[in-house]
Amino acid sequence: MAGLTLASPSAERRTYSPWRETWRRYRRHRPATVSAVLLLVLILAVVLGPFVWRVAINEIDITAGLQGPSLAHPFGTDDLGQDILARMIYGGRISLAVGLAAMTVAVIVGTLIGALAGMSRGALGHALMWLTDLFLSMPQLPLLLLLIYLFRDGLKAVFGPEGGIFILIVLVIGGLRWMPVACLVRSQFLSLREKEFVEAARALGASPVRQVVRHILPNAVGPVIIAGTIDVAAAIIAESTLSFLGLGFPPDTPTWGRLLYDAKDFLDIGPHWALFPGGAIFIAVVAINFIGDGLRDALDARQVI
Amino acid sequence: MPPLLEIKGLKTHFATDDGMLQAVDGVDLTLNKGETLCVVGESGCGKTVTAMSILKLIAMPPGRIVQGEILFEGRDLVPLTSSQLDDIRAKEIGFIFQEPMTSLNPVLTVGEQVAESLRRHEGLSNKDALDRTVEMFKLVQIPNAAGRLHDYPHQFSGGMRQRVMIAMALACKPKLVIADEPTTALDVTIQAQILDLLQDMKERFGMAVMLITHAMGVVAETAQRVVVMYAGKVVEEADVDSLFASPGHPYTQGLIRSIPRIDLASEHKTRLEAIGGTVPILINPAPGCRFAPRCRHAMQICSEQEPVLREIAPGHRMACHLGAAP
Amino acid sequence: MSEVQTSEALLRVTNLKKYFSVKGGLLSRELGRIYAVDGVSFEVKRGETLGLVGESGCGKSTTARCVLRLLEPSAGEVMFDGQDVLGLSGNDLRAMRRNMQIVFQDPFASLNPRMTVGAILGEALTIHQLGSSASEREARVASLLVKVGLKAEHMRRYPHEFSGGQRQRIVIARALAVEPKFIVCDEPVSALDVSIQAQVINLLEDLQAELNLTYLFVAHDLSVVEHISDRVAVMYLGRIVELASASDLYRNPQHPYTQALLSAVPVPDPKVKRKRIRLQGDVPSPMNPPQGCHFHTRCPVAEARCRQTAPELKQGSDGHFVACHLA
Amino acid sequence: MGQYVLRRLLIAVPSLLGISLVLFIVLALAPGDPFSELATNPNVPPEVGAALRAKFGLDDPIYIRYLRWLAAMAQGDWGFSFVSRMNVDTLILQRLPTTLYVIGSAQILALLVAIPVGVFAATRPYSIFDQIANTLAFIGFSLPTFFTGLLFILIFSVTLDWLPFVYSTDVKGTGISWLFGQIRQAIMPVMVLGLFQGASMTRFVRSAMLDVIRLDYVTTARAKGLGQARVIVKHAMRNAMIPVVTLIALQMPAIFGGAIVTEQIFRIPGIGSLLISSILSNDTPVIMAVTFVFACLVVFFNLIADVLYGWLDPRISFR
Amino acid sequence: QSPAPYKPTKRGGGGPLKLLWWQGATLLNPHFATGTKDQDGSRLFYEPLASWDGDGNLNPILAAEIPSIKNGGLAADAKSVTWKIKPGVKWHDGKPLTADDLVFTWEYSSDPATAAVSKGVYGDIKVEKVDDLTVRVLFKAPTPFWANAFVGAYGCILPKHLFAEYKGAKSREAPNNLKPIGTGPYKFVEFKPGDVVRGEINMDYHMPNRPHFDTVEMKGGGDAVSAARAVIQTGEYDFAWNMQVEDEVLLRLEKGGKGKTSYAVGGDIEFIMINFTDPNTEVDGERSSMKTKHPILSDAKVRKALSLLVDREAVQKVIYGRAGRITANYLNGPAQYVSKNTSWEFSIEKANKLLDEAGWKLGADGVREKDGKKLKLVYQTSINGPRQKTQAIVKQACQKAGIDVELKSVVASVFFSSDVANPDTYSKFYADLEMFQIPMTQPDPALHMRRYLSKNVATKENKWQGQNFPRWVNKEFDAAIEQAEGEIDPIKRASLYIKANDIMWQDTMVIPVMHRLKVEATSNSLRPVLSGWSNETDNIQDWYREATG
Ligand SMILES: Nc1ncnc2c1ncn2[C@@H]1O[C@H](COP(=O)(O)OP(=O)(O)OP(=O)(O)O)[C@@H](O)[C@H]1O
Ligand SMILES: Nc1ncnc2c1ncn2[C@@H]1O[C@H](COP(=O)(O)OP(=O)(O)OP(=O)(O)O)[C@@H](O)[C@H]1O
Ligand SMILES: [Mg+2]
Ligand SMILES: [Mg+2]
Repeated sequence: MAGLTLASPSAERRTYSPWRETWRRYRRHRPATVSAVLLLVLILAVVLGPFVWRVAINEIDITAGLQGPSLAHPFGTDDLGQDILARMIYGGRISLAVGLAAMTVAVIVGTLIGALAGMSRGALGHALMWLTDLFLSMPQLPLLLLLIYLFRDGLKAVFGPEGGIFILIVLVIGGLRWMPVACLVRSQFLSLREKEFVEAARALGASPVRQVVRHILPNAVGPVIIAGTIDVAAAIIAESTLSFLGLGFPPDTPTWGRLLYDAKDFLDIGPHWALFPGGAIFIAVVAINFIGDGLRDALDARQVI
Repeated sequence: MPPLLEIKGLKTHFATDDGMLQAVDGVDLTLNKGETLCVVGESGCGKTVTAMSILKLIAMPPGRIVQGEILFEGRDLVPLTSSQLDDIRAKEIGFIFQEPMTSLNPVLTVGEQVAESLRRHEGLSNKDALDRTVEMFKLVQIPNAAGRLHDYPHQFSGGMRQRVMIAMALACKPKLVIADEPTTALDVTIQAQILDLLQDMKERFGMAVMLITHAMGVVAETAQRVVVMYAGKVVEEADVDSLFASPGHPYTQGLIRSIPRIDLASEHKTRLEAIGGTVPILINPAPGCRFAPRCRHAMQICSEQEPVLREIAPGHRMACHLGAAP
Repeated sequence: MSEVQTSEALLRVTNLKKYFSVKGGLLSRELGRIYAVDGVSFEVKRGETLGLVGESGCGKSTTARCVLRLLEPSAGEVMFDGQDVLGLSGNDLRAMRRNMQIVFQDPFASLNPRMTVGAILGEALTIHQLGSSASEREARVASLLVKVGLKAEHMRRYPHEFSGGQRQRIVIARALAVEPKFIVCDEPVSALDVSIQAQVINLLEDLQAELNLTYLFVAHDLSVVEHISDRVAVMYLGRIVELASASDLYRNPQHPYTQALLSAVPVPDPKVKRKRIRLQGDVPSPMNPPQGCHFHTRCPVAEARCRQTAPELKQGSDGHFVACHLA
Repeated sequence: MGQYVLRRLLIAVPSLLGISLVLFIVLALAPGDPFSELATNPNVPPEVGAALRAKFGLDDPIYIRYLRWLAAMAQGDWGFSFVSRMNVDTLILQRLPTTLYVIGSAQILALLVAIPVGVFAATRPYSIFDQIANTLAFIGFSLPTFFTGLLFILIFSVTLDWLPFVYSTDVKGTGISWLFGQIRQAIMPVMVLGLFQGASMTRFVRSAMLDVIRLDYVTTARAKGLGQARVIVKHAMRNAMIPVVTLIALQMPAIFGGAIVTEQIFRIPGIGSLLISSILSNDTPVIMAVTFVFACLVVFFNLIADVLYGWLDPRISFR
Repeated sequence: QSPAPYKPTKRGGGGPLKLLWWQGATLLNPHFATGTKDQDGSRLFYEPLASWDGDGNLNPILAAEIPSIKNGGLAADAKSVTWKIKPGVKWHDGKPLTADDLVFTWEYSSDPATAAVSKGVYGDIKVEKVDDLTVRVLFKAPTPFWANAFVGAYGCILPKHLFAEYKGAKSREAPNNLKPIGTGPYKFVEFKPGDVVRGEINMDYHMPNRPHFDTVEMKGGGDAVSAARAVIQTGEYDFAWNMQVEDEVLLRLEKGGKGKTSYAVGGDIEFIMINFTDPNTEVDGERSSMKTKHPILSDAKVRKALSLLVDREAVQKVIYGRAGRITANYLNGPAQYVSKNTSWEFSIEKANKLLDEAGWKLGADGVREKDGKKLKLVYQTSINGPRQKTQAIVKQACQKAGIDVELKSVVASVFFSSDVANPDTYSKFYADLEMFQIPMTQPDPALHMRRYLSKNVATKENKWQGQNFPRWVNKEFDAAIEQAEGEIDPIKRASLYIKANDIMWQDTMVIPVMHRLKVEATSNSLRPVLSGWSNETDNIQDWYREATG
């Protein structure tokens, strides 16, 4: 009707949805792609490992203590002769689950608080930002130590020795890491809510919930995902540091950090004992960080919005 | 006497994720001493890249001058290294950028930003350089010049910032000033001030000006000669009067006719003549004339063979198959 | 001001004010105010296009947003189709929104990059429950796209796959989706290239004719405003200084600011040599606008009284309003 | 400027109050008994522990204890260590300089590594150097400090026998040899902390530089013929430092966390190791004071960051 | 164990002595010392009248001689002891040491307001001055073990002229709490709580040719393994305290050759305690109440079976090594008190048999059950590497015998705390089994054994301050102990304690696991004088360095 025929957009070039576009860009980040595969392998190993490697994690054989890698014990044994591979498979589930769950907690809490602060213009927003600042200045490691000290037994009573401490560690690590996410989400919200497409939705009569859910959140997830990956890595390190300071999982729960802690005195006698869990932590953390880096490139706001 | 600046067959390409982007793909132009040359064209057609290529100010990588010569006073600048070019930058060729907001360093005082170039090229002491800066500020009509020396860019309005930019570009009295859309970001009343000022300066210093713009109005008011670019190529070149009087290329014609004209306001309103379609993407462009898909007069040959610049009248050149001898 | 009112006015804005407070310091005290819109009155008649021009920061967009209640005005009255817009809330406001839509300047920021064109257009229909079924809504979206010169299959594409001009068409389609009577166009072509600009202007004109739309057309480019508008209002620093029919205004500008503005517009014809009125200095900050007539600091003909009292917007001959002591 | 700092300090007060309240409550709820060590000793009659509990008012309600703490704090009384039976402030003041020395040196090392490497990498994005620096940075902050600490000890102390791994407060000798001793014993902890910090900082610097380098004013500077080095140092770096300062300030709590671990490993008599030992011996007043000092330090460094920010960026006015 | 004779022929000249304590001293008043680390630090400066040597004999320090019946020091009725002080001893500030200082020390410590940790030692006695260099300690009842006050760790004497004003409630304000002035071989130089204690040679020391070292430094912090490394592997330090480290690690470190480990035998016992009351039933707000009986463990057969399931050999081999001796006795020293009537064994078969006899039948899931109840036990201990490993070893054997053991480990500071509000303390014992170590702080069994008297049961009533955590009541045992405590004849007294120990063994009321030795790391050239009956620094004046390491 406008009396015009237009060439179809962007000629014949095949283009994709923003997410596929992101994936396409992500795949070009070599280390990130390799890391994603590595992490997947790690996850598969700890999930499926027990079906393949059927050695009990607490089978003591003191005659076979501190043996290096062999066919019977591919990762060697610890001083009680327990199979390190089996323990690592078991502990890896916990370590990785801690990372993922703590990240989930941090992201959910952070997004909620950030979104609330970003959408409200009044006292609530100020109060939430003050709270965020307060938590940012909180000395975290000491608090982490104290909280775990404080609540572990109560939760243990309710959820069992492993479940309780898992929930606690996840909540505490996640609960002390939401602030960056909240800041990020808030600043995203502050800028996005003034964006013209949000204003257009408002002009169309979209409710605030709709504006947030359909327009603001989907555009804010990119940075949140990146922050989330960093949180996974940080939580894994935090858990191992806690174990290292003797305050993590119960001694008979062989998380990677715990294994490392147990092995630290045997570094020069049985280096394999520390090397494998240490290496696993390292690989997981590097991989996750690289994935975050790849996502950052792929989701770079400048290129999408 | 050789022209001040002569660009021959310049090709500047950018490596992008999707392939080679041929931002500038064969640009020829000449600029004589003391002349004002306007470069017009749509956004993204390569005006800035052409200008930046002269002093190798494009990001390299991803950018690369693939081919061509840039003769400044007969000397080819293309093979020079960045540090060799440093002696020409600002000293021989001054630059004024499009966005006065972002083109000044926000954390340095404006005085320092002008003075550092004087210290570098004129070997002045700090004090002398600042004195000269005050002079320049007065020249570009910054009120209370001496007092504002130690102010930061954010304390200036857009128009004042552009004056600082002009002072900076002219500080070393270059032979050529390249002004890349110096008024696009400004309001009309301020735009008029800045254009007047530029004209003023040009006359005072007797330098040549290469003015990049996309506003035909600005071209008509300031240029002596005009180069029209489309999709990385020069499509037409003429002196300003003949270009407006008899635009040859269909793109130039469309460009002139698609703008509403205020001076004709009293006459009955006509429908604007729009150029349909959109600007082509410069990665692996289709063969033939790049304007062909949007051209009203497109012929078979247009999508097969690339037209070359040819003279259609003295001093008027154009790249179009239309009216060319078969 | 009573003369301004006519029965055919679709929109009437009276003495609209919008201040932004600048906060800072401990306990975020109010440090100052930006007088973005400082008492603006105008009306838009059914089926006409009112142009609103002025320099950057003079309050054009703020006025437009206040009219749509995308911003809450600090004072004033906005009547749309006999209804007090500022008094509405909840569902009434939503219903009102069906009648008024907006097209923004930046086609790249106006479309949610994570929604397909179909979803963007469909959302408007969903919110106002237009179209009973999904397939019906899809059909409507398709026809909207065709109406603005795109193709139905573009529905499944994402905004980043379109050029600026095409995006602006999608934005217009979105505004049209709810079948409004009135569209605010906030610099709809400023971000577009000249060649594309004409396409969009033509489209807007065609749509107006076909759908009997009313436009408030905001721009800083006088030639564009002159081209598209029936009447034009000139704003300076939060106030309207002159309002007249387009041809009248260009032929016979009364306010010194309008005169300077017009003379500053470059004309794309080297043969036309005009005398330019050069304005001195910059626009003052809206944080502390000058006393009296806001323009007196730059006015070539200012007198003492201009510094003291602000001139009223007074009607001259046949609907030509000027706010100047000297006019 | 002075007013600005004052205002920032005033804003910090409610935050610190909030933090102290949270910490106090957590501590009050924490299990354990500061006099537990007495309990294991059959020689010590249980009444002694009970008498001490009563003496230190451990059986009062929380809010009374908090108010008492607050009142004492306001008068400059940091409390009394149950375990050392001495004033907490003496205890902390003895150790604070060491912590600041180690953290400070580590931070300087981190900056010395991060700024040149980050800047250089950013000027040549995706070059070999950039990729190597990037990969190393990733590895650097993916290795937990406790692990690197142990490795360093094994390599440099045990195997090579180059460096001592027990940090001694007073180093023998005078003049140069004293200085040498101080530096020698700080090398490992400072490296562990500094490289960990430096790794993430390198990433900050690099990305901030990348953001700045493509800005228009850098092109302007190049158009002035100033030369690459000058353009980078004078025009790009200062602007790139602006976001980096904020990011480093945000990292402060993590830096102190890392310091706790390193102090523990290398027996550095800083407030971090004091914290761990007081947590283990349930010395509540000391835990409270040390965590609070950490919070104050974080707030203080944030303040410094704010001031720095304002100094780097003239657009921020100290109004 | 007999120490080499002291070789140095002159005072000083030994250079610095560098000691590494992985827990640094936090205070330097011996009467406030919360742990041996503090006692060790104070002991560099303060001295008692006498200290214990490796064989459990007294060794005079400030005493002119050790009281005996022969020299008239010991009263025949065992109700008093008279100490003679070495003449001419001077405090570090030059003031002479007199009987007044001893009397004051007693007053100071026994004042409840002082809240001294040594109150247990001085609270029930009286000290009177006989003359300037003689004091008499008076007991309420005949006391066969008279060498408690003024001996060993709590025996350190404070200078009256510096502490007189700071007795009782004001005790915490004494400036000399942090700047000790004693009579010891080293004079105070510097103290940083938890970090370092530094001293320099006392040139006026009252023993000839002593001390050997010019300065002493006691550095604190870190962990045991790295402390061992610093002494044995890198030689940065001369001596490290209390190497609670797997023996394997120590053996490996010793290959480095710069140092070695030394051991001192005392009476410390690592054992598993059995709960005789029911931890899962609450009576009057108290679990493990005396009104209940443990549903499983009150059966002696089950207790015997458990004892059979503790693979002590494995525990020693993998965990304690040279630092532990397998034992079936609760009382392990001094030699005259050690029972030879007991034995231990590890046998899953026998345990199975006993359990079968007790009526616990193997269930389908491999766990025994009786009357529909599973044989499931909670086994708690403090968090500590060797303990968790022991737990793992015991748990595995129990599993093989059809006992389901749930391991629980509690942070040490909670486990050993006297916090009434906390359910996880060892004195509450809300578990079926718990394992820890009881140190024997003096070479006399009285304190060690009387814990298990019926009257010492830990209950809610006494705020769990009773020391009989198993809530074990045995008339025969009570009688034996009570008789022993009034017995002056050492031979008869010893046989009564052996009898008491045997009763404990027969009833399997505790399961002794390991008789633990003190383990220290020393550089090759250092000649420390160590004793299992005293703290590491109790004989510091006799330490020296052999010229050729
Ligand atoms: N650093 C770069 N990397 C990749 N592509 C680039 C780069 N710089 C410019 N280009 C591309 O080169 C083309 C020409 O850009 P140029 O800036 O010269 O256009 P222009 O004519 O100056 O447009 P405008 O009027 O918008 O300033 C554009 O398509 C642009 O996207
Ligand atoms: N949300 C806001 N908070 C504070 N000040 C604002 C806000 N929005 C606009 N302003 C100020 O109000 C004044 C008018 O702004 P407005 O956007 O209406 O101008 P405009 O005429 O549309 O300018 P332009 O041509 O640049 O779009 C400006 O000085 C602007 O800085
Ligand atoms: Mg450009
Ligand atoms: Mg606007």
